[in-house]
Amino acid sequence: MKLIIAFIKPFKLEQVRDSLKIAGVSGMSVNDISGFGRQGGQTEVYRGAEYEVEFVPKVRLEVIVTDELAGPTVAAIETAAHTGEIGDGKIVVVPVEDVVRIRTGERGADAI
Amino acid sequence: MKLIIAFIKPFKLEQVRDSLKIAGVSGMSVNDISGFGRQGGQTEVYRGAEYEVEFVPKVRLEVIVTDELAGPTVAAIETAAHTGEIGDGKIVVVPVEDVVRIRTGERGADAI
Amino acid sequence: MKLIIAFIKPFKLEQVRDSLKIAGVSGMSVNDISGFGRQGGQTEVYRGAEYEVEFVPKVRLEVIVTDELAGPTVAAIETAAHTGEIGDGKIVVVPVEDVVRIRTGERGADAI
Amino acid sequence: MDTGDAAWVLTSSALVLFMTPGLALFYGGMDRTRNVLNMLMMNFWCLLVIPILWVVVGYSLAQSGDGALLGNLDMAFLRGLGITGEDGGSGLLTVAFLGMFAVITPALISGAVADRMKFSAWAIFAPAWLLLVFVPVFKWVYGGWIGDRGALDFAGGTAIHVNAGIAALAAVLVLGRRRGWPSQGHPPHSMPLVMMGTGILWFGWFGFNAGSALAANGQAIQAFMNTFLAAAAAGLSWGFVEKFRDGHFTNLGVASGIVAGLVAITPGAGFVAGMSPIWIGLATGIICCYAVGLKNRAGYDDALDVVGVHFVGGLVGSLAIGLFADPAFFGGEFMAGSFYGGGLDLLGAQALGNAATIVYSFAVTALIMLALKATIGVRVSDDVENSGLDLAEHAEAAYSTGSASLAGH
Amino acid sequence: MDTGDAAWVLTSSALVLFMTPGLALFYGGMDRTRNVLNMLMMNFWCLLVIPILWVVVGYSLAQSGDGALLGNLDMAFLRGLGITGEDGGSGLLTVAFLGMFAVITPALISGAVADRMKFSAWAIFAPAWLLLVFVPVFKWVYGGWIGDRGALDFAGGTAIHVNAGIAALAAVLVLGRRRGWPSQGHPPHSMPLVMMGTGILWFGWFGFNAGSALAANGQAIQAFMNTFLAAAAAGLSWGFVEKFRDGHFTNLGVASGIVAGLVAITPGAGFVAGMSPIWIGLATGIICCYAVGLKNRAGYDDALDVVGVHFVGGLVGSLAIGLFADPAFFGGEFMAGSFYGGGLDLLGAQALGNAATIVYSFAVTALIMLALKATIGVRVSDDVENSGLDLAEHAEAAYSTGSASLAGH
Amino acid sequence: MDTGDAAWVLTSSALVLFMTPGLALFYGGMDRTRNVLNMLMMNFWCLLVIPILWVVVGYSLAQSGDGALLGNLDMAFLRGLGITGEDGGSGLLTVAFLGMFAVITPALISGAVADRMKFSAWAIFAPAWLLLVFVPVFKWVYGGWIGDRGALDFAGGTAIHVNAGIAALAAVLVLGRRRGWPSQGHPPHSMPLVMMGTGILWFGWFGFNAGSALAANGQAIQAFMNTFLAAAAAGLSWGFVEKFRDGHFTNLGVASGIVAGLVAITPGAGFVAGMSPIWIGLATGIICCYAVGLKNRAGYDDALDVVGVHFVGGLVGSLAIGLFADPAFFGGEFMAGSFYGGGLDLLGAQALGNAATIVYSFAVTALIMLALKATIGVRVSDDVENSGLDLAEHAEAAYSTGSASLAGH
Ligand SMILES: Nc1ncnc2c1ncn2[C@@H]1O[C@H](COP(=O)(O)OP(=O)(O)O)[C@@H](O)[C@H]1O
Ligand SMILES: Nc1ncnc2c1ncn2[C@@H]1O[C@H](COP(=O)(O)OP(=O)(O)O)[C@@H](O)[C@H]1O
Ligand SMILES: Nc1ncnc2c1ncn2[C@@H]1O[C@H](COP(=O)(O)OP(=O)(O)O)[C@@H](O)[C@H]1O
Repeated sequence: MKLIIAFIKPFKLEQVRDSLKIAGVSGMSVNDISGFGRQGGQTEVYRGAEYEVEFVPKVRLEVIVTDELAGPTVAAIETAAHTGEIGDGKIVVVPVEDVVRIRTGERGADAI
Repeated sequence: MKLIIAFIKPFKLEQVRDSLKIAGVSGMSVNDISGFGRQGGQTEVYRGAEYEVEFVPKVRLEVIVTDELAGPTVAAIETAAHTGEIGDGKIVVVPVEDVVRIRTGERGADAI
Repeated sequence: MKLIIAFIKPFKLEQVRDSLKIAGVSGMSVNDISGFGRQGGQTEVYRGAEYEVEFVPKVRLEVIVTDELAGPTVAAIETAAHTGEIGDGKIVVVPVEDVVRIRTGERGADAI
Repeated sequence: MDTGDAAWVLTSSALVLFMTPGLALFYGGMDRTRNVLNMLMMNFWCLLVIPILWVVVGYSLAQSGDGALLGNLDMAFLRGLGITGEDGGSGLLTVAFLGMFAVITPALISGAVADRMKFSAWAIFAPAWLLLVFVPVFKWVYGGWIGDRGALDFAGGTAIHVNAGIAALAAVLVLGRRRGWPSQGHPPHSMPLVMMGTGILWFGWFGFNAGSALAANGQAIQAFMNTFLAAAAAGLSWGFVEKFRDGHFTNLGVASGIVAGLVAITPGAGFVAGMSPIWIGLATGIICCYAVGLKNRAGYDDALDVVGVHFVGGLVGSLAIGLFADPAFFGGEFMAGSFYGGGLDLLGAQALGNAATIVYSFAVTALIMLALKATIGVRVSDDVENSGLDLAEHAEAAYSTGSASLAGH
Repeated sequence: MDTGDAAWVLTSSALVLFMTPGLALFYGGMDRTRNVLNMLMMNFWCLLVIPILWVVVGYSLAQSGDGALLGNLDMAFLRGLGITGEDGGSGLLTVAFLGMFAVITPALISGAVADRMKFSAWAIFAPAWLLLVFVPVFKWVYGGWIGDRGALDFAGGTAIHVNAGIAALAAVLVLGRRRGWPSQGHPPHSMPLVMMGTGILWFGWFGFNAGSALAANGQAIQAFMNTFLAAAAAGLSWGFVEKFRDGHFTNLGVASGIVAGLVAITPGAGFVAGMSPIWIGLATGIICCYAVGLKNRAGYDDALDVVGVHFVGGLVGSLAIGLFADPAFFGGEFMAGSFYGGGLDLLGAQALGNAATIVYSFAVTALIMLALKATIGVRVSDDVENSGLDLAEHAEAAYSTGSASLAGH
Repeated sequence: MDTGDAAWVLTSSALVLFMTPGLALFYGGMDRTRNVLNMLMMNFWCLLVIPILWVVVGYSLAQSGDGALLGNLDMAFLRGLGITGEDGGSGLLTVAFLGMFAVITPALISGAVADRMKFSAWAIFAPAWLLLVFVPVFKWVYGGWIGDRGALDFAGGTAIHVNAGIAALAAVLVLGRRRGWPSQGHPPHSMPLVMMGTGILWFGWFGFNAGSALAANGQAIQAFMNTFLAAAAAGLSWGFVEKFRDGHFTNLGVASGIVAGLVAITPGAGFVAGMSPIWIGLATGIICCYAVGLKNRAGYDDALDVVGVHFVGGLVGSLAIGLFADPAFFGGEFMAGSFYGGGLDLLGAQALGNAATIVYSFAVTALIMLALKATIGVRVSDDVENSGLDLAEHAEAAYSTGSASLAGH
């Protein structure tokens, strides 16, 4: 099993969620983060003082998937989150040793 | 060492924290997330328009533990976060290569 | 490749970011978390009732790096986030199987 | 009607209307994120249903006629309240002004029942309580047997704060404690909302108290000054009790003290003068700061301290009139307080009035709550209490700020 | 000028000024986090540019002289408006009071165009609309051909709410829909802000309506009472429609109903009495609650329901005068409504006045928007719409609360 | 006392009271999340301690008697201020009204010392500053040697804004810079709070300025109009300077400009007329927008720009009277400004009054701060500054919204 983590542009979240559903992903966990990268920050100006806010708002997704679904999941995110412009974000694939569904106590692929 | 990530129901956080303390876990990191899964979303209604908010509030826990403590930690979360109803959440076990305590520079199991 | 996760004191974020830039890290993802550990909580008092808030505010960093950069990255965080007082936080190194840059479709080290 | 008096009472009426949203924010800020909207709605509900109830029958039952116990229906549906007659509309204006008080009094109770009461039960409770408790007590105090005995209540210490405060106690005793209380606490979700609510309440309370002179006269001016001083003094003394007892001078303590001081000066605002409001305020801040701790010892779960602030504060203030009332200053015909040569007569009258109010309000409120409990039920399910009332009762969320949480349909 | 009247109109003017920040919060709370400041600024912009425009030429064109269609420039630059003359400054005070109305009227439109309009286009639209639409319609209604036909508009139902509401429709038709509308929704980012805005609006509306008597007299008192009752009734009925239709009694529904009720009672506040405001309010809450659904069927993207609330509410209230106007109560010389023995004449006059306003306002607003579209453009780029207007248009973020987001230079 | 005048001054007093919570929100919104409550408390502290100080000795020292430098204690403890005498309570009402000014003046300074001052030091500073600086300067300006020379200050430009603004400079020079300043910045944690504070301030300022006529007369009306126009004009010009210099029309710029305009029109509100408030406002917005940049060049850390807005705005407005004062319009006996045929006499008197205030206030404020520094200390520890003052100084957190952060005992 894999834990797939993705950092994407916030307004792409809905599209990504829909693609993941189509790809057969049954769940995900999402939160807002501040991203730093090539995209560079935003300049905010308060009372004439410029603030180089180097962090930009991004959304972080975590999806646990079986090994078979890992490829399609990455592909689904990649396609749906793509705009072609700098700052589209990254996908990371991390190995997972075990998964547990708290409700039933199921383990491994059954728990996903 | 393992990194144990759990997605649980928010109101269970205190119980989980207490169980983890009893299990011998010395630290954890927690944040609010939006979860998507079998539980399905909530319907909010604003001026007659229904919003199918597919994400529900969950809490995300991260606990770094030694290999020995991994089993008890998972068990402690499983028991404390369990309600038996859909949406109880998942626990994921991820392998860890190294841990550092910033204050002392200790590495590995000592750092936890 | 490695995913390096660090939990640090909030006011150290800027220093850590600057050190990471110097170390050659090109991106990172950051969010606020609540940390529980040896540091112990804060006591807040509302209308005479003491609340032992056991969680303290921390910042969580995620940095994806190539294997070569893993050491320097850990070192950079360690130095910049260090105050020597309890609660300085932890750094965790997690193995990564693959990384994708959404914009270009690059994989692996090129994607970072 | 004199235009200056009309201008002031119109202004005061608007100020008192503004207090109910202010109270909603004050309470809502103290509440948890997931129950904020339920708290706001309990207050706004009073703003919707009570104005209509008030003009239809409430005011008439509360003020019309000579009954010692209850008014009659002569003024129901605003009958006879015109603007072209001799009074130039002053009767009508009084209905509007007092209507604002009718709105906020049951709203006060909402802070006690927070986090666990079914909204449908509250929806019935608020108007029922208005008719069965507020209206008769109001009549007794203003134009009924309590007032006849010489008891004083300038802007509603007995009729409003003691009344609503003791009702809050009865309500929570029937309702029961929140799950996890008192071992689990939860800090205010937004202190800036609490402080803003406090500011609005103080601002509006000038209308509440100084408007109760029903004229822009000297009594209004002194009531204004008293409102200014007592709030400050009580905020100060509450803050210092916390500083010395708990270690810090807190915003919530100061806010609570200010509100307690406003409550306490309400009954005497038009009867005391000089440094009296400062003494009343200082005493109230200290007493109420300790009084809010009572619930933990006595075991009733008064979520946002309506009993400790409104009941205790109102009672302290009402009894204080027995000490501080100064008819000479006002050129008024009321009894003097003990410190102003008046013996214990006024204090006795105050005690009697409050005692009667306490007994009646407690009993009838408990009956209303028991009736609701036996019929539609008063508590939300444990599930709803765990996950929050906003979503379950109102299908809304107070905040949807993150991108993640925004991802709707 | 009588001091009591002056006191009340001064107070009312301050209250109406306060409504525009209140409206900004009401709209801003409903908006998404990333567009909040743009929404606030569209409202504050009106607070900056219109006061000056109003005293320089606006008031004079809207009120000076005997023209049936437009005023003249005799009072431009406040010419002739002194305080030592016979009127003691009452003319000047009227300019200030009405200036507050001039500020808020275009601000109302901002809710419709939310989330996608270029700020530069809004910056020109607001003053242009004031001069080309608000000013002439204001003149027609107050001292022009519409008023001459006996049509009534106490505090601005036709001149303000119908006018701004239909302009909102024209504006969004030219502007086009938001990306993703209507399939994608987004809940209010902060309901407490919405409820606070509602409280401020209701509070300020007492100045809006009761202040429009321009005196602290009986008519002001009745207007005050009407404002109290109609808002409550409309909040109640809107809430119940949602309860029975959608399943819950919501805060946003109640807030919307209160505002709709305030809108609807505005034109008749000084002409109806008794239980009429309750009937008007109840009807408005129901009608407007259904009216906001129209946009989905008709396909125009009126983001925050300016058409459904202000246009429909204003129209309902204005036509209701034709039924409920009660000159006997006021001792006034205006036509009676059908329910008060007046036949259909007044209703006809009301219909005519509103029809003319609708046609004129819609057409000229559309022309202004089309002219802007053809020149500087009215819409932000897709990119800006996706990432939010606050940063792109104002280089600011509404909230910077986390440590992460705070990490500036 | 005339009822209309009483109504207006009562209303104005309530409005000015409301300004201090408004200021707290204005400042608090600009601050960082971890220091919000400390900022609110510095303001609320003034609301607690100063009312009492004011009636006990402050007012008497500031207004009683004929001294050119200081009042006497004849009116201490409100001695002699009744409501049954000839003045009908107008003396008492004036004490209350001016008490609101006494509260907000030291509160203004809190914005400068944000994020690093020990609360205990502030708790002593505020009342000490009131007695040692505010009271004497107030006496000089209103009934002392500055006023005797013909210098004008309608509602407190010299006595309040220049006074508090220069004191802020002295205070931060003793206090020192925040850690990391100026290289590290932090954007406002909540712009909606800032804008709401701005709305409340503008609303309340009508009481501040128009109430200072102490009557509902023509001068109050003109002061009202001036307050309306100057705020708008200054918000507009500040916004445009930012637009052309920095690229965007920002909410914070507009809010700052509005407040600067309100400050600047304060001294002349009852002495200038016609288009003058617009010119004063436009000039102030431009000058203050540049003035807030001074601190970076000069190296003093005035956190929320009290010097740039209140000192500079107050000074500009006070000197502007020397140009724009128009006694003919008011039928008043004061000197005319240069543009109204008055030569340079008034300008000279204004300059002298402000110069004396600046020297005295700066010196005595510095001495108070130095005395505090030498005794209890004025700065929190570096640790507290890093982790935030709310928790360390008040044991509270401004927001506890997440489940994670809510996990209490
Ligand atoms: N090395 C990294 N480690 C963790 N997160 C990263 C890293 N690089 C980029 N990110 C995340 O991806 C986002 C986009 O990266 P950026 O370099 O701006 O553009 P792109 O993805 O187009 O190369 C960043 O805002 C950050 O959240
Ligand atoms: N595949 C997944 N990847 C990541 N998080 C998941 C996944 N499936 C579920 N979750 C998380 O667990 C929560 C509960 O899952 P859900 O499917 O609703 O119920 P259950 O855990 O009872 O099967 C979700 O809200 C989400 O936060
Ligand atoms: N076992 C753990 N798992 C996950 N996070 C931890 C763990 N232990 C500590 N942390 C994180 O590190 C922070 C600091 O830890 P703490 O024990 O207080 O001090 P120190 O790092 O000096 O030992 C915690 O607040 C928490 O966020």
